[in-house]
Amino acid sequence: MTTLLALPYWQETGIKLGLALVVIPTTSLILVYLFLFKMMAFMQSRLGPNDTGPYGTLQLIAEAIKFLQKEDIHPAQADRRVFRMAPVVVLASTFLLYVVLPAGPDAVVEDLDTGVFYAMAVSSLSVLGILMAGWASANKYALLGGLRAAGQLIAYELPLILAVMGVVIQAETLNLQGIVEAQATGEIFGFGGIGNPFILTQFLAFLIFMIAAQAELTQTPFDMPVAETELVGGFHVEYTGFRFLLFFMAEFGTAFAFSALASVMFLGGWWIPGFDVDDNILNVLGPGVMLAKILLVAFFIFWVRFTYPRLREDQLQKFAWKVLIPLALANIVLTGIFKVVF
Amino acid sequence: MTDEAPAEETALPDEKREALLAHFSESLGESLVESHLQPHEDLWLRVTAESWQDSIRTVKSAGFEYFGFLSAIDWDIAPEGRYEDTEFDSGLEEEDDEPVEIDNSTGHGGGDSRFQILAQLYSLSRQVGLILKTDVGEDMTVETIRDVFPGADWHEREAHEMFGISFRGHPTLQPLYLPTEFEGHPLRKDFPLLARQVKPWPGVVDIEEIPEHLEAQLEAEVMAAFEANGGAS
Amino acid sequence: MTATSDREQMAYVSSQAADARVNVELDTGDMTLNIGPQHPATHGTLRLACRLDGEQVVVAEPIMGYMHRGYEKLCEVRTYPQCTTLINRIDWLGSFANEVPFILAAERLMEVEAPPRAQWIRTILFELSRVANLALFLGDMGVQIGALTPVFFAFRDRERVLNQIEEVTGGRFHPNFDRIGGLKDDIPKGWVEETRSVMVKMRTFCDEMEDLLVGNEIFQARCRGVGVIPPEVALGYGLSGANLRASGVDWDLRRDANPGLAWDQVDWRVWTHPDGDSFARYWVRLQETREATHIVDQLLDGIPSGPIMAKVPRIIKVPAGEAYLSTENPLGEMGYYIVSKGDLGPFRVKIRTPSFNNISIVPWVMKGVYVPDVITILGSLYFILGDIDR
Amino acid sequence: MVAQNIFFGILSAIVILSALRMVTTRNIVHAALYLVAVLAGLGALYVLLTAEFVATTQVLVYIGAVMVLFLFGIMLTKAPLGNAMEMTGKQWPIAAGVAALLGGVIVYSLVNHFGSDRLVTDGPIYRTADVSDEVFSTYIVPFEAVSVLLLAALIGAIVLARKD
Repeated sequence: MTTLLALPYWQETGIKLGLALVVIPTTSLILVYLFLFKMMAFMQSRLGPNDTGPYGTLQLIAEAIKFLQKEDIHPAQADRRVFRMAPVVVLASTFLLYVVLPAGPDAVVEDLDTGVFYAMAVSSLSVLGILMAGWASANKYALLGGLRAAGQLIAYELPLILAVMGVVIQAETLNLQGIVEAQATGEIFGFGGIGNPFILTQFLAFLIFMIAAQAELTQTPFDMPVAETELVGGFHVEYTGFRFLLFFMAEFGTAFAFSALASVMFLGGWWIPGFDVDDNILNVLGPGVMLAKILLVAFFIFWVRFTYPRLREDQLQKFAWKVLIPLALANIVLTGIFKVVF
Repeated sequence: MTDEAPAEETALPDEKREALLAHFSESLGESLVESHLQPHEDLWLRVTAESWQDSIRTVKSAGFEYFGFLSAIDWDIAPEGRYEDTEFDSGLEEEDDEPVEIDNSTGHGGGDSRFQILAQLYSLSRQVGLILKTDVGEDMTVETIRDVFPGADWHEREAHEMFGISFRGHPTLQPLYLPTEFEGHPLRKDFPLLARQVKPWPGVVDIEEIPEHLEAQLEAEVMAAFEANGGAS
Repeated sequence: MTATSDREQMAYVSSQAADARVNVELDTGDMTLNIGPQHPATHGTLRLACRLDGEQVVVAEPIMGYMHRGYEKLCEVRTYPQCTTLINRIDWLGSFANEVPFILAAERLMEVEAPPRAQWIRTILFELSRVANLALFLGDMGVQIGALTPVFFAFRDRERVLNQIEEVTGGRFHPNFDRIGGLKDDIPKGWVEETRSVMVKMRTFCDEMEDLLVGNEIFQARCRGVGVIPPEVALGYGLSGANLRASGVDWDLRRDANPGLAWDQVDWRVWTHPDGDSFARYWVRLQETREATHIVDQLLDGIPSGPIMAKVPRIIKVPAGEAYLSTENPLGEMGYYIVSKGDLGPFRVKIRTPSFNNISIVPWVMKGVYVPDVITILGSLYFILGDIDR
Repeated sequence: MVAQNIFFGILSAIVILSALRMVTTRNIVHAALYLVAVLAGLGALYVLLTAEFVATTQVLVYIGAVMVLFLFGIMLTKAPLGNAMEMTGKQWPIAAGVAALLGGVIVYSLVNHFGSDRLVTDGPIYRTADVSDEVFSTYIVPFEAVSVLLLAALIGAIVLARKD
């Protein structure tokens, strides 16, 4: 791949870090604004978020100020250090996810060989923060929420990884850029006009990935860890102000990251049909294309979130172990057979 | 949806309830002390306190399977809540030494004691309700009917804390509404309504008698309004 | 209550709240979880003290009284017309329906009967408050099991019904409109047509709920077979309203013990469901809401002309006697047992509220269910705190 | 190589300090969290050695799975807030002796074997593909044996956990 600019290592790293620090909060804000305020308010006929300022734009600022001015409260019996660290750990997991997300042929913080594998690994870190938050809050609801989250995330990590396996087998690489390339240069039974977006050939894997991602993000119908009517908010029940905002940002940041992973693996990422994968123009157009695809995927995540009721814990586990995992395994076997035969 | 025309309340005899009354005077036998029948409205049966649980059982087996409620009445002379120095309240303080005076002459089914327990039951097949009453004696205890109707559990707890009536055989007579340390039985007539003592109820003014010279005039006004409305659709 | 006992109550409440936090040790065996008094699912101040084994409930004991206002005592020191102000606040979502049985009981004692026009308008307002009340349940049940959208729809559409009630009575929540012998006022001009169009919207709302929740697989998975109450148990506990009918008992006071309102003048049916589970309770209430809109539609067609107030003395003295009168309120059977001694105010009022009986079944029905099901069952039993605590 | 050396120093310090705190802390959850820090630090050290696959595996398996299960188990059963006095057993001098012995043996064998050898920086870099090629060709038999062993353990666990 050609390099756009030749800069010393530390300058490049500095730029990348700075960009990541700007991009992550921005992306979660985009999701919050677009889906939580606009789409949700529209779907639920709520007037407020569409009414604050021109086109409801000031709502976001109002919310941010509201969170920032709140007092940072610790429960009396809480384990302070762990309590404070927990949202940072959760957010750190989100930050680490962004490292491998490609937005163009060169627009990526670190093009790891094992990008998919890495993404799966760091996304599992957030459980740790949730468990810490649940335990350190010294509250039964929080603890129950933390335990539920842990049980749920462990259960859904498996179908998530197994769904990705199908894609990896087809693309013959763990590298996210490689997966994009495989889709751009691929052919479906000899027809290569639109490349081979894996959503067509790996549709089952896509479905499983989206369902498992919904569970990983603890969005309805899998939001038992934070279920308000049951656990009053679950692991973050005792958090206020800025620390709660961190959880909030992590939730939407991770939603963005998972949408990005899905669009890279199943929708062809930054690639546009008709362009060469090494085209430098894609470095400019790529982020926009990526964003469009991400928002499309995120739309489905949030659409489901606003529409569906919540499953029960045992139903959730049953669904993971008895439906999703066997399906994902079958998908891997099928993909393997097709790979060898064709 | 029943096709019955709305029954003319007083004209027709209430055969359904009369048949019931006849049935129960037979099946309850000596337990039934007194009864009262208000045609097309309700049927009251007063049974002895000793046979309270058995009577409820008998009534239940006669098809009254639906439990409505259970409560109590305190027939003590009421201060009527006017904790003010009116001529009405002047006699109150002397009452302490005298034996409690009761006046339940107006109650349906009569009674001899200050406290009465009543329970309301329905027969779904007959579409008719029934009110059972019993007197609570000096020991302030009656048998629980929790074993017959599980729903009576909470009602008995409520009656216990509000009136101080004990229910023999009820395992958890803890207070339902009041804090555990609360003393007294608020629904008894001699339990003072403290808020009313601190600040008189302004509503008392509303219910003062209208001066006689205005009554005729007001009556005419009301009638005029009534007539005027009569024409409107 | 006095200031001291208020303070005591507060201390009691806060000690219970502190109890909700984790104590020094947590065993896998039993754990006590306090659901409430401040919990989003108890919409009010109901507290469920649950002993849990894992996520399974061993014993669930409702603890209430955080909002007990002593209405039975307060009614004893008020005149009959003044009592309706209190009574409005028992089931605050269907306030007008609360007034009706009390007024009817007083009328029965006085042997007064409201003119037909008043009875019809009473019935219309009664059914409107049923629609307003149950609409909120239909949405709220979604929230209880995690679907956010229905409740916003419910609030949006309930508003229309409240507007109609407000146009007649002047009050959205506490109309205080019913009088002994009739009504305070007549309906305003143009109200009938408006109400009719609102009823059409409410039927659309019911269809939306059917699409959003009843037809949803997850909703069914969460509700079917959860909290099954067999009919004989329901009768023994004195469950009423949709909770009773969802257990397959065909009993509706509007049809079976009509106290003189206009229900027997129109064509409608009582809905029952044989299952007795949470889903059945939701389904029955959904049908009842729809049925109520049809009842209103028919009643609107045939409001008789005539006065809205019978001839009653200005100062109301109710003759001595006793009367029990109950109606089929949105939540179930609401009745007033009035003991009168011929005074300006009642001697004793026993308020038989539906939620009190409906919630008394909680310890029975919640043995061995999971914590999420506790919420489902509580939601489907549908209680109003003011209706329990009075 | 200066940056790498500095980072190596920082990471090593974090790992060693966390390891020490892990065995000295009186709070069981804190101990588990310090273990997480140790494992994360080791993962970072693997990255310094350009072994990103091993580092990722370290994070996924040890932190994402093993430690979460640890914490899950601790919290589900017995997780006192604050310090527990009985956390340090009486055998700690023996344990310290064993640890010192083990450390000594490892250090001795490393020094004895590698001496002052240096890492070849411009040699071939082993990438993930090479690792998988090795596993699935040269070491296929041990790999399959381990798989079967794990499967047996899995079935055994299910059999033991079933109540009926």
